Amino acid sequence: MTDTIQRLSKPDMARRAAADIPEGWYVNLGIGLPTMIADSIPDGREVILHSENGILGMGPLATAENVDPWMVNAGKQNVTLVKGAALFHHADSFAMIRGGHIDLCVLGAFEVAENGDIANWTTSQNDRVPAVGGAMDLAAGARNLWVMTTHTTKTGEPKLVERCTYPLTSSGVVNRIYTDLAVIEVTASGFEVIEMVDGLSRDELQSKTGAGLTFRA
Amino acid sequence: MTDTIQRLSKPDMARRAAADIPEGWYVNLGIGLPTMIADSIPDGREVILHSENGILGMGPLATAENVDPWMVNAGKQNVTLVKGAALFHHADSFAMIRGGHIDLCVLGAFEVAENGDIANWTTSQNDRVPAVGGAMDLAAGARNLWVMTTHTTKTGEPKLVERCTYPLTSSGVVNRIYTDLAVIEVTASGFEVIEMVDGLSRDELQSKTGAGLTFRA
Amino acid sequence: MINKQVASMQEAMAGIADGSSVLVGGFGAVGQPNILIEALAEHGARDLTIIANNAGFDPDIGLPVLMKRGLVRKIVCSFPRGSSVFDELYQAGRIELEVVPQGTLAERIRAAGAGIPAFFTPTSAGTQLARGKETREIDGRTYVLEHALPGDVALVEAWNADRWGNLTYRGSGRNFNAVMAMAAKCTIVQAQHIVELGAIEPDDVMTPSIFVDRVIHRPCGDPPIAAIAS
Amino acid sequence: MINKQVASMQEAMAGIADGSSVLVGGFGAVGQPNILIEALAEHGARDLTIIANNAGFDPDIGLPVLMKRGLVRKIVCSFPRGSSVFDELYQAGRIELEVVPQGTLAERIRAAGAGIPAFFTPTSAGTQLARGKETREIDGRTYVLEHALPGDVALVEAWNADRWGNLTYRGSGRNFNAVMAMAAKCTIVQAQHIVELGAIEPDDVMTPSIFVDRVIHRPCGDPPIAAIAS
Repeated sequence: MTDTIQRLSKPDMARRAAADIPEGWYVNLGIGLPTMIADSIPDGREVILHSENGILGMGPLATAENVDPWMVNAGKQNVTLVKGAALFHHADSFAMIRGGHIDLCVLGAFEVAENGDIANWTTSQNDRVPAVGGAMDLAAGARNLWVMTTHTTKTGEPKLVERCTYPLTSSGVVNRIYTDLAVIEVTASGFEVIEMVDGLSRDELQSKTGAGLTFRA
Repeated sequence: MTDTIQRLSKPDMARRAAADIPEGWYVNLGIGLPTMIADSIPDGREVILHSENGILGMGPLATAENVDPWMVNAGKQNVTLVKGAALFHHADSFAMIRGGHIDLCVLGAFEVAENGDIANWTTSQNDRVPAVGGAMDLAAGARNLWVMTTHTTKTGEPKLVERCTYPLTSSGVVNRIYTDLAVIEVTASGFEVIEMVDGLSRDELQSKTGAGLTFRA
Repeated sequence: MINKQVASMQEAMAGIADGSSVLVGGFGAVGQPNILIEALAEHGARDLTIIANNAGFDPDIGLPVLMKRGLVRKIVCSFPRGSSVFDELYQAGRIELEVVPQGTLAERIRAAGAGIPAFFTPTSAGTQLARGKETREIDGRTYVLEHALPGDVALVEAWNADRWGNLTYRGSGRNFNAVMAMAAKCTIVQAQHIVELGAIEPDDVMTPSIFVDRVIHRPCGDPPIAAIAS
Repeated sequence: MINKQVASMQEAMAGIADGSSVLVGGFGAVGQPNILIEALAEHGARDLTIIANNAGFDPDIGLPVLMKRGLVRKIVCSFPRGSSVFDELYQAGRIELEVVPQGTLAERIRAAGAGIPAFFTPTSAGTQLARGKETREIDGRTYVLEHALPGDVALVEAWNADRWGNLTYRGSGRNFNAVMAMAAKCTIVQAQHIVELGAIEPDDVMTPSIFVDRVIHRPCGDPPIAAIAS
């Protein structure tokens, strides 16, 4: 890795993904990194945020001044509501997800494969208690599934691979990946790079990726 | 048939059935004869009436003075609500029915068989458009299914039979039958008469019934 | 700014194609989207499959208007009685009918909206209406497999709507409307009132905006009084 | 006069037997029926199967209290993380775990309440969590057959309750509470407020009284603040 690569910060990744969300989309943001997208939606663009515990129309995190202890999101943070919000129960909430009504879900991932498979809920090496939450429902149900992740693991292993080695969350569902190095479409013929950070060569990106890349002209 | 039989009038049948409904039961009354039970619940006894189009806590039919044109029951009559009523949609309403939450449904019938089968939605001889409404859901879902019917057809044919000849609404579901002549339990061993009108002999009742009767001691 | 409100019936009906399946809300006279149904008749899409609880009543209101014009190939409903227009077409073999128990109809539509392609139900087991259907015994009881019933279009009547498409219904008008709104590719709402975003409290929303595509403001007043105590 | 309100926790817990399956509402700190859970621990029924989204958090609040006493044989949940009590029992092989995707959990419970014994869902198809389960291809997509998940008992936290058992929830507290209330033989509610019959408008009822068996008045105040913007 050369020093000239302008690796995106987490807020930059969030801004980059947020820029691509059209007005009017109903969006569920996974716990962790994807949650940062909420604060990066361009001003004046109406995007409606869904939380699987029964909220449509989530606003920013609550502050000490406006906190309602009875309002939490799926990450168990206290959130606000925007005008036009609606509250409902868990079965109705997952009807929205499973029924294909959520335009977009953005999730983190351990691995994404070139066939659109995603592994983001458990690692086989890991002896922690298995816990899935709403990840499988979201991955199977959202109309568009984007992944937001660092391009490689902390130890430099690629997270974009030919086939996932960790247990799958869902198969063939990822449309697009936002990493700290590139924006990549998952197409019928595999990973297609549509954007790279400044200073990064195609060869360098390929060397950090576990499957073949094509590049949009 | 002798002149001494005190055949019950329709309001009397309704009062007789109503007398047996315990306080606190959630009850769905089928269109037609069973609807009359609503006005016959003994004063002060709280019975909560369900209507499959999304009402729990129906009150009496509306009058010219209190009618709300936006409130109808399953028979498309304008009804009132009582204090404690709740409104909901059709899927939730039939969740209550199918899920076994309705304590009692009272339906009319063309035929009831000694094994608890009920036929009340279409007659094979009939060339009318087939129409089932909520009858099959109610018959399959209610915890208790009572039938309220004249003991015989207008032409004197028995409506209580060994096996239904008309297309079934549901099998093995009727618990009790209130006719203009008797109150009859449907038991594992068939029809058991628990009450008869004054002036009627066991033989006379048997002669008007298409299956064997036993009589509770 | 999101604004699902459309100004004209042409916009409301835009894109409804021949051969569409159309979910139509309402029960009795309450919650019938009659203005939308009549606009669909004007729009003229043919070969429609109508999914509704009834086949209409008055020959000049609602579904019978659509049927009289020969636009309906098939109707899926629980209680097709009381409609002389339907009766005549059906007896003449000019319209198909699928009779579905009312609760199964509601649940099949809800399943479509909830991403459930099929489910087992006790309703209709052992009856004529289960003929040809897969059955299964589960814990000693027989159940029938029923499939989701989605619509290309849903026509819905609501009381209040905001620009995002959050809805409330009045009285017993929630009925099939709130279920069908979930289950169509394009849900079109005829609303008595358009209210400001935020005027419907989050707890009071009966159909969240995510299920709604188009809203048209048609303050058409109360349904006729059906039957009252004599 | 119908009155589902009980005065004591003994009455609230009466009849809960060893081996019961218990649905426990709540998500995060909101809507957790902690007082009922602790009363169930006092009650002492053993060999319980707990069905809940989480396995609890703080060792001294809610489900961990029940687990510490050795009363829980098995937990069915979507996200059993963040509970040291559960972790220890699980690692020691002293509690069984069935992990269910959150939406499948909600839908299985709803199915139990709605009389649907089984349904097909796309969630978990092709994953570890579908192992050993029946699958079926419908219209070109693979679905997994899931079964209803009923409870002998449901423990629910509500905001308002009337003497019939009509309920409202506050904020995001509807979550699993409103679904679980439908799905148990005996639904027991801890209510912040008891209101007069009729005080909850028919349109505002979130859980209709038909689903509720017992209500106990326990005004326990707000949940702790979880996490706010820094």
